Amino acid sequence: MAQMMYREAVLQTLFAEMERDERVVVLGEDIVGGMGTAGGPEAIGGIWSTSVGLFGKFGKDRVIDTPISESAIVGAAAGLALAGKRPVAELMFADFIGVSLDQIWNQIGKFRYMFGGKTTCPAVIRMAYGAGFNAAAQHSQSVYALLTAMPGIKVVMPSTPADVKGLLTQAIRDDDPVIFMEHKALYGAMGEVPDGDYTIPFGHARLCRAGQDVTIVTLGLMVGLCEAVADKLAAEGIGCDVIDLRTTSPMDEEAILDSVEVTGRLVVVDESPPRCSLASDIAGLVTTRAFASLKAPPGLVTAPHTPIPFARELESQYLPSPGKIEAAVRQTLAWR
Amino acid sequence: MAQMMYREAVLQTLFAEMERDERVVVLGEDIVGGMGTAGGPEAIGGIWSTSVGLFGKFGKDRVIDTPISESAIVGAAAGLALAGKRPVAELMFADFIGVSLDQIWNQIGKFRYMFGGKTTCPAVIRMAYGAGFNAAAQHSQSVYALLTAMPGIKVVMPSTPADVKGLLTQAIRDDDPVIFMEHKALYGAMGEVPDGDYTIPFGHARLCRAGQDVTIVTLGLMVGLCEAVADKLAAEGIGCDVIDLRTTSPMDEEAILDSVEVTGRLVVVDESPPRCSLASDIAGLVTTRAFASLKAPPGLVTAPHTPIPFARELESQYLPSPGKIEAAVRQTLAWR
Amino acid sequence: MQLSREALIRAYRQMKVIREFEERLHIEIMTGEIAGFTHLYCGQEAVAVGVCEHLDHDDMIVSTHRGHGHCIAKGCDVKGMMKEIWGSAEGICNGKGGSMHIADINVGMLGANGIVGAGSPIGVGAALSAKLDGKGKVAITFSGDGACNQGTTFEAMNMAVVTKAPCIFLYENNKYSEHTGVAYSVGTQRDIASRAEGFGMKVWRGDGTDFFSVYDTMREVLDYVRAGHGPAAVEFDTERFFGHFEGDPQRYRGKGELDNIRENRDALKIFRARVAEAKLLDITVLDGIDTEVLALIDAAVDEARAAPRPTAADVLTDVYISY
Amino acid sequence: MQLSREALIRAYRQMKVIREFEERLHIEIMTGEIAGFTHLYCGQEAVAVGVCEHLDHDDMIVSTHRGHGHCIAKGCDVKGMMKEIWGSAEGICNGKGGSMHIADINVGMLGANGIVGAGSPIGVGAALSAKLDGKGKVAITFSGDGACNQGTTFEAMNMAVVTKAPCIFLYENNKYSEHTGVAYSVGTQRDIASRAEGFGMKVWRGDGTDFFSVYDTMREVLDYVRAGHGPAAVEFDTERFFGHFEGDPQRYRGKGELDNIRENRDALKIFRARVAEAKLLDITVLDGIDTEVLALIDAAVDEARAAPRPTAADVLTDVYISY
Ligand SMILES: Cc1ncc(C[n+]2csc(CCOP(=O)(O)OP(=O)(O)O)c2C)c(N)n1
Ligand SMILES: Cc1ncc(C[n+]2csc(CCOP(=O)(O)OP(=O)(O)O)c2C)c(N)n1
Ligand SMILES: [Mg+2]
Ligand SMILES: [Mg+2]
Repeated sequence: MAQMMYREAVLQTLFAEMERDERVVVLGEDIVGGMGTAGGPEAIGGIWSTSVGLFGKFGKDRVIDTPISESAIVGAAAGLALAGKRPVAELMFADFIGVSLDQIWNQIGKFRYMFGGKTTCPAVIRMAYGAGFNAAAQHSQSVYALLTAMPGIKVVMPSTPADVKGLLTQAIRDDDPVIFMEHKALYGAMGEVPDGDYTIPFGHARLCRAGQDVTIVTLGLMVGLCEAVADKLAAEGIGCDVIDLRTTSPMDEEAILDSVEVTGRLVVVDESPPRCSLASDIAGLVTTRAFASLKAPPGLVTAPHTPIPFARELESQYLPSPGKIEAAVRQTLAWR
Repeated sequence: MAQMMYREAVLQTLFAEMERDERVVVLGEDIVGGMGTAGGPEAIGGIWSTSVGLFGKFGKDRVIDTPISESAIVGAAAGLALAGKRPVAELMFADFIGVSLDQIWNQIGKFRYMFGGKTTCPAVIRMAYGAGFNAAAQHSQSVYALLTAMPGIKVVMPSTPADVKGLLTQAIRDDDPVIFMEHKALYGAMGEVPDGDYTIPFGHARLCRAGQDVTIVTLGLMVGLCEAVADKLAAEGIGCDVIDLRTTSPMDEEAILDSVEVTGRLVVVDESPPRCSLASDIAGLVTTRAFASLKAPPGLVTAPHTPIPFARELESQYLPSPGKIEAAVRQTLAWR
Repeated sequence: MQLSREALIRAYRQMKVIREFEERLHIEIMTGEIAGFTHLYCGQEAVAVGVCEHLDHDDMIVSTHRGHGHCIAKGCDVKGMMKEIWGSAEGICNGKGGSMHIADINVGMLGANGIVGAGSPIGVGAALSAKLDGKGKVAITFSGDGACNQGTTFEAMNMAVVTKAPCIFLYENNKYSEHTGVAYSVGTQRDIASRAEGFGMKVWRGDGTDFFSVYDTMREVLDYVRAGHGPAAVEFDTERFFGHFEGDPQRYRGKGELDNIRENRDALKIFRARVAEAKLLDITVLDGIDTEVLALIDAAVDEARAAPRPTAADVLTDVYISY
Repeated sequence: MQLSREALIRAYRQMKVIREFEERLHIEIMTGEIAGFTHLYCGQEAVAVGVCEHLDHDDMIVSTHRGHGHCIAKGCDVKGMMKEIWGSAEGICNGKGGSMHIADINVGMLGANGIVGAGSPIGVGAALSAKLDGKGKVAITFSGDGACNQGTTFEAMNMAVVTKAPCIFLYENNKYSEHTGVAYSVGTQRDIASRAEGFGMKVWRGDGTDFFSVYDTMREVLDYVRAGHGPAAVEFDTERFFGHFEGDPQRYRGKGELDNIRENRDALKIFRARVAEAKLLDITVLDGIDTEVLALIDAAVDEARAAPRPTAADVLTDVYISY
C-alpha cells in the first residue's frame, strides 16, 4: 500500500500500462508540454500533471502531443483503436465533448454494433470534469449523464486514488470504448493505493457506508460529501447505505435495488443539472424495479437547471452540499 | 382550416414569419439546393422540401445555403441572433448535433446566463429526427433527451401539422434559443391547420385522449401509436389519458402530475434509449412529486440501450410499437 | 503503365464489379425491396481501384457514405456486402450496418461512414498506428468535395502534418455535395488540392475517370508517404453517374450532362479504349470478364434475397464485448 | 500615421488601461481573492487597440478566453469588468460569467469565450447580419495561434468565403498555445496567414507589438472588407507577457525570453518611442495619462472589492427570458 494523490494514481497507471503493453498510446493537448518551445518537451506534462515523464520514457510515437483539435484527437484515438492499438486520449476538460461529440457518440460508440460485432474499438477517453474552481459555465460541467445516455460507451467515475488505479487499468485493458472521468477537485486527494496489478470490474458499485434507513447513491466528488453526511447522521442513530457507483454505464443496478429493498428510501446525489439526469435515471430505476419496497419519494439532490455560474457564492450555491444532502435524507425519512 | 402535410406546415410557417419579420433568416445545407450547378438555385429546396421557394422570394442574404459545416451553421445562427436577427438554422439530421454540439450547448444555450441576463439569443435550430427509414445508427436518432438535459435551450417536438405551425411560430418569435425537432416519419402526415396567425405557448401539453385509468405520456411520432392503443383499450372500457408533451423543455409537469393524481398509473413512451432518458426523467418526476398517488410502478416503453440497427426486422423491433405500449399499459393495470 | 497482364485484368475486373454491383442496386432499389439510404459510387470506379490496387491488407482505408466502391476495391466480400445491403443476418455486418456502415478490419477497410467528414481523423489515427509499427504502411481517407468543408477534415490535415502521420487525404471531386455544386461550396472554387497545400502538404492531382491516371499518380503519392515524409493529399476529378441518393431527381444537372459523362467520362470505356490503343490486352478478354462479373452479381443478388433475416434477439447483441 | 493628437492620446490611453488592468490583476490574483481561471492579455495591447480604434459600436467583435484587452478596446466598462472578475453582482455579467465570459452587445462586443475556436463561426453570423443590414459594418473574430487549429475556425473561414460575409479573421500569433509552441502545433510552421490564404482569402500581416503597424494594416483590411469584397484574414506577430493562465510557471520559455520581450517588444514602450521620434506628442502628456490610468485602476479595484456580492437566488435567474 502506498499513499498517493488521485492524479499520481492516474499517472502511475498510465506508466504501468504503457510498460506492460506496447500497444498503449497516449495523446492529447499539452500532455507532453513544451513542444516547439525553447524550454523543450516535458516542460509541463499535462495541465493536470497526469502525464509527466511519459514522453521521456516512451517517446513521441506513443506520447503524442496534439494541436487544439479535439475532434481529431478523439478521431485519432478511434483510428488507433481500430488499427489494433490501445489509445488513451485526454480531453483537457470534459466540456470539450462539445467539440468532439460526434467522434465519441457516432463513431467510437457505434463501430462495434454497426459493424455487426466484428470489430473492437478499445479507446479510452480521459477527461477532467466537475465544478469547484469557479471556472464558470464552459469549464466546470459534469457531463456523465449525457455520456451515460449513449449506448456503446462505458462511463467510469473514480472517486478515490485506489479506484483510479483499478478502474483505469480495467479501462485500458477493456476491449470496449471507455470514458474515464476524473474530477478536477479530486486530483489532489490522497488515499491508500494497493501495490501491484489489479483491476476493478465495471458495473460493481462500492458500499462506502452501511446502514438500514436510507440508501444514498452517488459518485465522483459527491462521494466524500455523502460519507460525511452519513457519518453525521450515524451519530444520531440514522443508518445510511452510501453507494459509490464507480461506473454509470454499466451501472450496478442490483446494488441499488438490493439496498432500497432494505431501506425503502432513496436519495441520489448528482453534480449535474436535473433533467434527464443520472438522478432521475436512478429514481426511474428504483420506481420501476423496487416499487413495492419504496416507502417515500426519492430525494434527488442535483444542480439546478442552469449553466454553472462564476462567482464563488453562486457556484457553491449551485452545487450539492452536505447541508442539502442532509436535508434530503431527513425529508425522505420524515415522509408520512 | 386547411388540410396540409406536416412538412408544408413547416414551409408555410417559415414563409409567413419571413414575410412578417425581416429579421428572420434561414440557413442550412441544400436549403436552396442547386447552388453552383447548371440547374441553378432552387433545384431542390431542402432535402425535406421544407424551404422550397424561400430563396426566390427572400433572396440570398436571408436564405443562406451553406457548405457541409454544421458547427459553422449553428455558430453563424448564434452570431446572427446576437447581432439582432432571428435565424432559423437547419440541421439536416438531428444526428449532426454530434458535429455541432458545442455551438448549441456551450454557446447558444449559455450566452444569456453567462452574460448576466443582458443579452438574448433568439436562434431556432430545426432538425429532422427519428427512426423508421432504416437509415441506421447515424441517421435515425431521437436526441431530445440529450438536448433536454441542457439548460438554456428550449426543446420543441410537434406531432401534428397544426402544432408545427403554432409551435414554430412561437419558436421564431421566442426570445430564447429553441431546438425544433421534426420527425422524419411525420413529414408526410396530413392534418387540419387553422388559418391565420397563432402561437402555441411552450410548456403546455396537449391531452389527446382522456381517461381515468392510466396516464400515457409521450411525444412526436409516438403520439399516434399511443392514441391508437388508447382507442383500442377504450373499446374494452380502459380509459387512458394520452398526453402529448409538445415541448420537453420546458415540460408541462402539472399536466403529468394532475393526470397521475387521478389515474395513479403512468406509462411513458419514448423513442430514445432508456438511460438518462425522457422516460426516466418523467418517472423520476412522478415518483418524487406524486408518490402518494402512484398505485403501480411506471411502465417505461423505450428503445433499448443499443445503437439503431439497419435491417427492417431489427429497426422495427428496436422501436416502441403499439404492442409494447399496450403490454405496458396492461402490466401497469395488472399490478397488485 | 508498367502493369502486368494479370494486374490489368484484375483492375478491370474490380472496376466492373463495382459498376455492376451499383447498376444492379439502382434497379433493385426501385422495387422497394432494399431499405435505407443508398449512395451509389458508379462513375468513380477508377479512383477506388486505382488506389487500392497499390495496397495490401495492412494498408488501411477509411471511407464515406458512398463507400461500396472503396469496400469492393479494398477486398471486402462482394456477396457479404450485397447481403448487408439487403439487411440479411449473413451480411458483412450481420444486417446491422447497411450500405453506409460496411467495414472489414481484416482487409484494412476501417468503415464507410454516415457522418460526412468523420473519416479523416480516424484515418490519422490509423496512420499513427502504422507509423508506430514502422513497416511503411499507410492510411488513406477518402473524402468528397462536400466533406472537405467539414471541420474534422481540416483538423485531421493539420494533425497529420504536425504528427507526420503517413496519411493520404484523398479527395474525390465529383463536383457535387448532394445537390450543391463544388463551385459554390468550396471557397477556393473547384480546387480542393490547393487548400490541402495550404495546410503544408505536398499535393497531387489526377483524372479520376482514368484508371491509369489514378494508378500512376498514386504510385508517386504512396512512394512519398511510405518513405516517411508525412502526409500528402491528392485530388481526383471524377463523376457521379447517379443521384446523390437513390430517388434523387437530379434537377440540378445541366441538360445532357449525364449523357455526356456516361459517354465521355466512363472509367470502364476509358480503360477499354486505352488498353486497346496501347494493345495491352485482347479486348475479348475484357468481354469475358464482363460476363463473369454479371454472373457474380446475379448470384450475389440471388443469395442476398434468399439469405436468412436477422431476428429480434439480434437487436441486443454486439453493443459491447463484455457486458 | 495620419492620426490626430486626440486619436493618439486615446490609443495610448486604451493600451495603458489594458496594461494596468492586467498588471494589477496579476498581483491581485496572487492573493487568492479572485476566483477562477484568468488569462492575461498583457503584451498584445497594440493589437486590440490598433483594431478597435477603427470601429464603432455597430461593428462587432468576437473574442477569446484571453479577452480583457478586446473588451476594453471595444468599449466595455472597465469598472464593470473589474467587478465581474471579482465576481460581484454589479459586474458586467452580474458575476455569472467571470473573466472568460465578458460581453457587452451594446458596444458590439459579442463575448469572450472559454471554448477555443468557438468564436469564429459566431463572427461569421455577425458578419452575415451586417451584410444583410448593408451599412458597411463588419465583424472581427480574434483567434490565437492555437485556436487556428480548431475545426470551427476552418469551417468559419470557408463559410465566410462562400457567403461573402464581411468577416475579418484576426490571428494574434503570440507563439504559444498554453505551453506548446506554434512551431509545433501549426503545420505550416509559424505562418497562419498563409493557411488562411489557402481558403481563398486575401491576407495581411503586421507587427502586433506596434500600434502603428496594426492600425495601418487594419485600415487597409477594413477598407477592403467594408467595400464588399467578402472576408479577409490578418495575422499579427505579438507577445504574451504572462503565463498561459495565472499560476503558470512558464518553464517552456527560453532563458531571458521574457526579459527580452518586456524590453524590446513592449507595445507601450514602442508607442512612446515612435511618438517621440516623430515628435507627434510631448511625452509628458503620456506620463499624465499613465497617472490617470493608474488612478482609474486603483478605483476600479477598490470598487470591485467593495461591490455587492451575488446572492443564492441569483443562481436561478437569467437562463431564459420567458419561463
Ligand atoms: C455531418 C454531416 N452533414 C451532412 C450530411 C448529409 N450528407 C450526406 S452526403 C452529403 C454530401 C457529401 O458530399 P461529398 O463529400 O462531395 O460526397 P459525395 O456525396 O459527392 O460522394 C451530405 C450533405 C451528413 N451525412 N453528415
Ligand atoms: C476547445 C478547447 N480546447 C482546449 C481548451 C484549453 N485551452 C484554453 S486556451 C488554450 C490555448 C489557446 O492558444 P491560443 O489560441 O494561441 O491563444 P492564447 O492563449 O495564446 O491567447 C487551450 C488549449 C479550450 N479552452 N477549449
Ligand atoms: Mg461530391
Ligand atoms: Mg497563442
